Amino acid sequence: MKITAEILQVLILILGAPLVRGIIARMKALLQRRQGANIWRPYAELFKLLRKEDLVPPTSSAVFRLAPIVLFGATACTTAFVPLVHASALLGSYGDFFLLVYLLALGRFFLSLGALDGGSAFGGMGASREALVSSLAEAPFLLGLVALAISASRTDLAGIVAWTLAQNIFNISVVHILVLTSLAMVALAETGRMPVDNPTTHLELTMIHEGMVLEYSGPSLALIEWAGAIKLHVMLALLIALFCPWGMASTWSGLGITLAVLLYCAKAAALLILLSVIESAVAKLRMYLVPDFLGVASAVSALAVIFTTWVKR
Amino acid sequence: MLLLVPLAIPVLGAGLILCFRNPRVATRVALLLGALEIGALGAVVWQVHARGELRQGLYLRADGLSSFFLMGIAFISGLVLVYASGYLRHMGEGRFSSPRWFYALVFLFLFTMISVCLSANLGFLWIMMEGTTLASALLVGFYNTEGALEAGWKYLVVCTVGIAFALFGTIVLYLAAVKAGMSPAAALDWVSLMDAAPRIGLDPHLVKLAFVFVIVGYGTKVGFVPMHSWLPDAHAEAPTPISALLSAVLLNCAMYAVMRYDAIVSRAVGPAFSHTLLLIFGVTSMVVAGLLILVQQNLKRLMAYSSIEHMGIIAIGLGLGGPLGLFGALLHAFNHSVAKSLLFFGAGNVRHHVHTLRIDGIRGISRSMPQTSAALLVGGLAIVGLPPFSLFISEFAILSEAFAQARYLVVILFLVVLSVVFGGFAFHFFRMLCGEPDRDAENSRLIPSEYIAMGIAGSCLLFFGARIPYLFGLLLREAMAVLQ
Amino acid sequence: MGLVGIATEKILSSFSVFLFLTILLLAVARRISTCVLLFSLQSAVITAEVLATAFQEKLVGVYVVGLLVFAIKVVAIPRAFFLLTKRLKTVRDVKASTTPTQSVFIAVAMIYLSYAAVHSYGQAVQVPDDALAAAISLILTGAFLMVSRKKALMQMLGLLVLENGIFLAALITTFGMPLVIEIGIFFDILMGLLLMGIFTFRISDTFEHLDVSKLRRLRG
Amino acid sequence: MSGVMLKTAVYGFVRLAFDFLGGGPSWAGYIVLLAGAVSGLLGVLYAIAEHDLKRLLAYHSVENIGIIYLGLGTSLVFLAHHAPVLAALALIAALLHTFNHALFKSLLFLGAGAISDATHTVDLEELGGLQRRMPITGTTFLIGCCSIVGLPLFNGFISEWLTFRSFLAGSVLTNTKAQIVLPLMVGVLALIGGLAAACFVKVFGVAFLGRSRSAEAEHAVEAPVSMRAGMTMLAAACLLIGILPGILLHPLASLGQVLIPGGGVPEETLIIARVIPWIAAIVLGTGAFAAFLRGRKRMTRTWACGLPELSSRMQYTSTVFSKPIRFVFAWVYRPDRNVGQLPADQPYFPISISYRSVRTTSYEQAMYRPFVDLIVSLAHRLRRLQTGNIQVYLLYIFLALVSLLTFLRFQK
Repeated sequence: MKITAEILQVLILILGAPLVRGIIARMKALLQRRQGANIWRPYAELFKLLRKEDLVPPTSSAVFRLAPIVLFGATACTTAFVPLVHASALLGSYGDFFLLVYLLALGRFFLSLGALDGGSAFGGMGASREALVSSLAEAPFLLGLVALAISASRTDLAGIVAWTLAQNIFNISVVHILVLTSLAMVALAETGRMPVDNPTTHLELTMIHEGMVLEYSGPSLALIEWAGAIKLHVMLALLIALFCPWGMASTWSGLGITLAVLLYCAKAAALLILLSVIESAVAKLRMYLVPDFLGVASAVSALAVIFTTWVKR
Repeated sequence: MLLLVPLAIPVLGAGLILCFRNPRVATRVALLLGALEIGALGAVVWQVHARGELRQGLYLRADGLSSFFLMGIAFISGLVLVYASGYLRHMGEGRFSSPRWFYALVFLFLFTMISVCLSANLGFLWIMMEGTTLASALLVGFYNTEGALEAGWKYLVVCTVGIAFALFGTIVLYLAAVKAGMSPAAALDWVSLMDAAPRIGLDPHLVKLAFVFVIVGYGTKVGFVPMHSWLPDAHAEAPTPISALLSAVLLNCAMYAVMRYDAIVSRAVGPAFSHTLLLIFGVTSMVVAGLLILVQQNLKRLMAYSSIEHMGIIAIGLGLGGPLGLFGALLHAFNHSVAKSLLFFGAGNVRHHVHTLRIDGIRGISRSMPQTSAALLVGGLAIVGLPPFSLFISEFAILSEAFAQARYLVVILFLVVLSVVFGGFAFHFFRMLCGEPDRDAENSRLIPSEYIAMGIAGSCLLFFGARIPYLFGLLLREAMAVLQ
Repeated sequence: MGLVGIATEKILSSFSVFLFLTILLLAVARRISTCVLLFSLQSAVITAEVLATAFQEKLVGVYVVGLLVFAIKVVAIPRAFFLLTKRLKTVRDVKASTTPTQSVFIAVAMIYLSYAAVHSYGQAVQVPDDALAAAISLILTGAFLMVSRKKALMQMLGLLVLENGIFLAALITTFGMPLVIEIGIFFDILMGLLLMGIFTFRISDTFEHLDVSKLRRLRG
Repeated sequence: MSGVMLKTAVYGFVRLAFDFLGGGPSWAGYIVLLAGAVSGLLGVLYAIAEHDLKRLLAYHSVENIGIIYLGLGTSLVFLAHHAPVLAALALIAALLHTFNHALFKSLLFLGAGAISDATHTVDLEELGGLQRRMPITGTTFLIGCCSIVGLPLFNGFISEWLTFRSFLAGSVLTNTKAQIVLPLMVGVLALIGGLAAACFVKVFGVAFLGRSRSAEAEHAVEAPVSMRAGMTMLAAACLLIGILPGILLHPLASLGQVLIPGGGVPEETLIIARVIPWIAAIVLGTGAFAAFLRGRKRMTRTWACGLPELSSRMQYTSTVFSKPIRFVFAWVYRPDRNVGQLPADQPYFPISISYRSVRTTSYEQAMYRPFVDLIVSLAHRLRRLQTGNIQVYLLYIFLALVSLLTFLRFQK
């Protein structure tokens, strides 16, 4: 039962990822007083892309085709770390957050290479900007998780979640508030959402992620889009698991897990609504204000780490 | 009687060599005598090891400390004689400047240095120490060029003045001993002085006064800053084998004298006073010489300053005291002499083939003279104290003793100077070894004697860095036992 | 106590004055030959003190030392110096870097310093103040001559004066070291002077002067 | 050379710190940590700004020695606070990183050598598109890049992960300073890692991918067999350690036990050895699945926004790529920029514009230069003391004597 539940978590994260995108798109449309597309549309798009042929620039090398595969593999692998319906995960007891963050980095590294391999100006532009954002985002990401790990005295994500579960909701310390703030900021940056990056733009002055994938088409683009969606979903699930895990199944009974899945869906929906509101309400930051944004996140994370020494014991 | 043999061989040998006008024969005889001398010294060392002490009359005695230094003398002088046998092929025949005169003076020089280590009496020690100056002054001025004469004169005058102060210090110590009731014969004998020092109540003022004069006096010969001024001149202008002997043996002998006095004074008035002075001189020498290394333009002067720096290191080891400091100081004395001989041998080869010792005139010798460059590189890496060479171990021992005693100022200065010296050596050696040779340098071929001398020295450095041979360790421990 | 006894007393107690006198004269002397003469005189005074000590303490070894001092320092060395100056044909001037007035003042200051030093150590040693002060001021003067006189010969002479001081100090504090050691020391000094002589010859051959302050090729 | 030299330095340091001194006070550990952090950050920042491949790699050596020193410093701190197991963990991390660094840095330098042989330049601005010309060199170089960046499945990650974990373990100490400082180092190392990733995206992307920027790069030929064999072996070693770290961690753990008594085998080494193969399996599995999903490919020219043809001059160059990061960290680089325009009096119709940006290597200027200048000027001043005048020398001796006598006088 345990293994089934854990595989279920992975499947939810991977297969549910496009839905997350669909929901956000729909929510934003509603907020903008538009009808908006069906929330299942991303699935249709994926299928459409997967059935097309792959267009490859003649000047590119094997890396161009390899990059989406590695990106997808690495991103999919991170889903095995995140507890969703129960405080455990496929690689829960071993896989710690350093691995998670670095697996994301692995994917990003290859995606950037693929972008450069396209040989056009846009790919380089996107890769260069992505390099800036991601290199600055890694520190607050890890520091925030470190603060949580110290509070929980555990290093694996499942353990941290289990510890949080055991706490009363009103016992949550200032550390959690700080970390929540910084991780939310990091999540926005990592997944390329507003105000760091605008996922819907194709204006060369502003695009980051879109610049990188501009040369991709067909199945490769599908993999990239899917991986992006999975990443977004993982970050969402991570935020939920770390800061609002209550309601997760405590046993392996089918009922408990079903309930937990439903509860997760509710929490995710709430978070998605919040995200849509944020995306609609804020303007994109100027490129060179992004380091300040992430600097604030780093400072908050560092503060959280320092606070752990007072809160603990 | 055994003690007389190593003293008799060089004196008689010096006379013998002068009888042979043919340079090749003189060289052969010198090598033979050198081998005999090394054998005699080996026998002495072995007997001391077996019996603990050897004595001969009132004035000669050998114990663990002497035999440790005698071993160093034997090793280095052997290397130097081998190297010199090839080196002198470039030397012409002139009045007082022919190979036979060279060897005769070298043996006299050796005689005085061996006597220093074998003397039982502080007065005799002084006489022989002055003898080293006299015997080597002519060697320093051997080439009879303007520079050599200038260096020789300065060497002679500065060292004689310095050592006159040591005589005064000896007299003051003698006075203190006599006043405390020792017989005139015993009052200069350092074993009886060391035995008596804690008991009979030597006047502490006089003892301290004596040590001040002695450390200034013998410190002049050791090359402590600010009495070091003769050292770079003499090392740079002397024939290269002599530079090696001066740096590797003479300085150690002077240090040996300082050690003896330090041991006596430490017993009489406690170690704080003499150790403080040693530390002051050691650190000053290290810092000043280390800085001066950076701005040298002459290869041999560079090495001379490096010798001053290393004497400073040894003095710091002595000044720190403690088993580790003492161990480091003694080991470093030996290691430094090996490394410095190797470097001087390399410098000698460079001089012969590039015809200059100016560092900016030496370019790209790694192409034109690869073996010599290898020797210089090994010597350079060793002398700056990099692992896996033996100097690393001894510097390390001294440094860890300083750490253990929480003398952080010494530690910091030590480390800073080491890195400055490293920078200096790297800078100079890089410029010499790399780059294009200026013109088509002569095709340099090493002759076997040079190979042998440099090879032995280099492998010794590496070998001692890996592990200290058992027998050597035993001798080292016996030497330490004498001082503690 | 006969006449000789009284003489020894007198010598030991008051001959130091002569030593001070030679010091002052050495400071103002302009010619090398005068300096050598003064050194010879100084050594003669010291010989007298040695012999007096030997008589007083009845030490045979010290007599021998006294004779050696006389033979070497009063006769042999000055003689050698005269020969040297003749052979070298150098200018006879000492070439001081201080004026005579300055030199005298410095010499007086040194004598004062010696007395000051003796006062801080005199009690410990229990010897006549004057003699010890004279010994120390000889050492200082020797040093001063070496630093301030530019001629190679004068440096040798300064060294000898310095050595005289050390010798005198040893004599009055400890009645000299054991004989063998004393002889060894004399031998060393002789050899040292011989070597310095050789060097002065070579220097004057090569450089055609004897001004050591001009030997400044090696520096830095 | 770089790898071996650094190994010697680290060897010396380890001998010093652990063998001889047996740890030492905790402030020593903090100093080492600080040194590691500073050299790591500066190394990687200077590397990013560099477009000479060999110099860039050399700066990365500085960065990596910084990472190693972070591990060593942590180990010293643990040792000072009597936590031998954790000290062993950090030490193992540092040692492993030393070893790894030797591997991947040799690989990268070999690659740089191959590039230099093939194109006669190591200037990134002249390269490009080499992956198609030199596939073996490119692939192995890519593995080297991934390793040095510390991506999972490559060996650099293992040691960085261990270092991260030892920082994190700092929180269990009872000392507040260590509790704060060590976990914060996670941020430093993460920043270093992120910047390194950015840097090697640039290196590989600009040198091997896209279009060739010069004729030499256009006609480059693959490196000779011997070189390829060497690079392949090194790359294989990087991958092997990256995927099966256990083979190296077990011997290292026993070495740690020798250096730190009571160290034992930290459980983290066991964890990473067990989990990494699983990760590799999953990544490869999903990657294979993804590759299976994908169908035919077709070569087609990239749309050039209506222009007739894309040219290599439109690509991002190395300098432009690093521009954002250089902009953000301008306070580190202190660039000296000047823009020249011809003719100067007609700003709107320039004939030519020249742009020059020089990084005035600020850490050399700010940290080393004054120090070196001070030392050298001191040395020159000291040199003047050696006047050559023997009378002055004698005076020195007398002065030394007099000052010692004065010292003696006032000593009691």
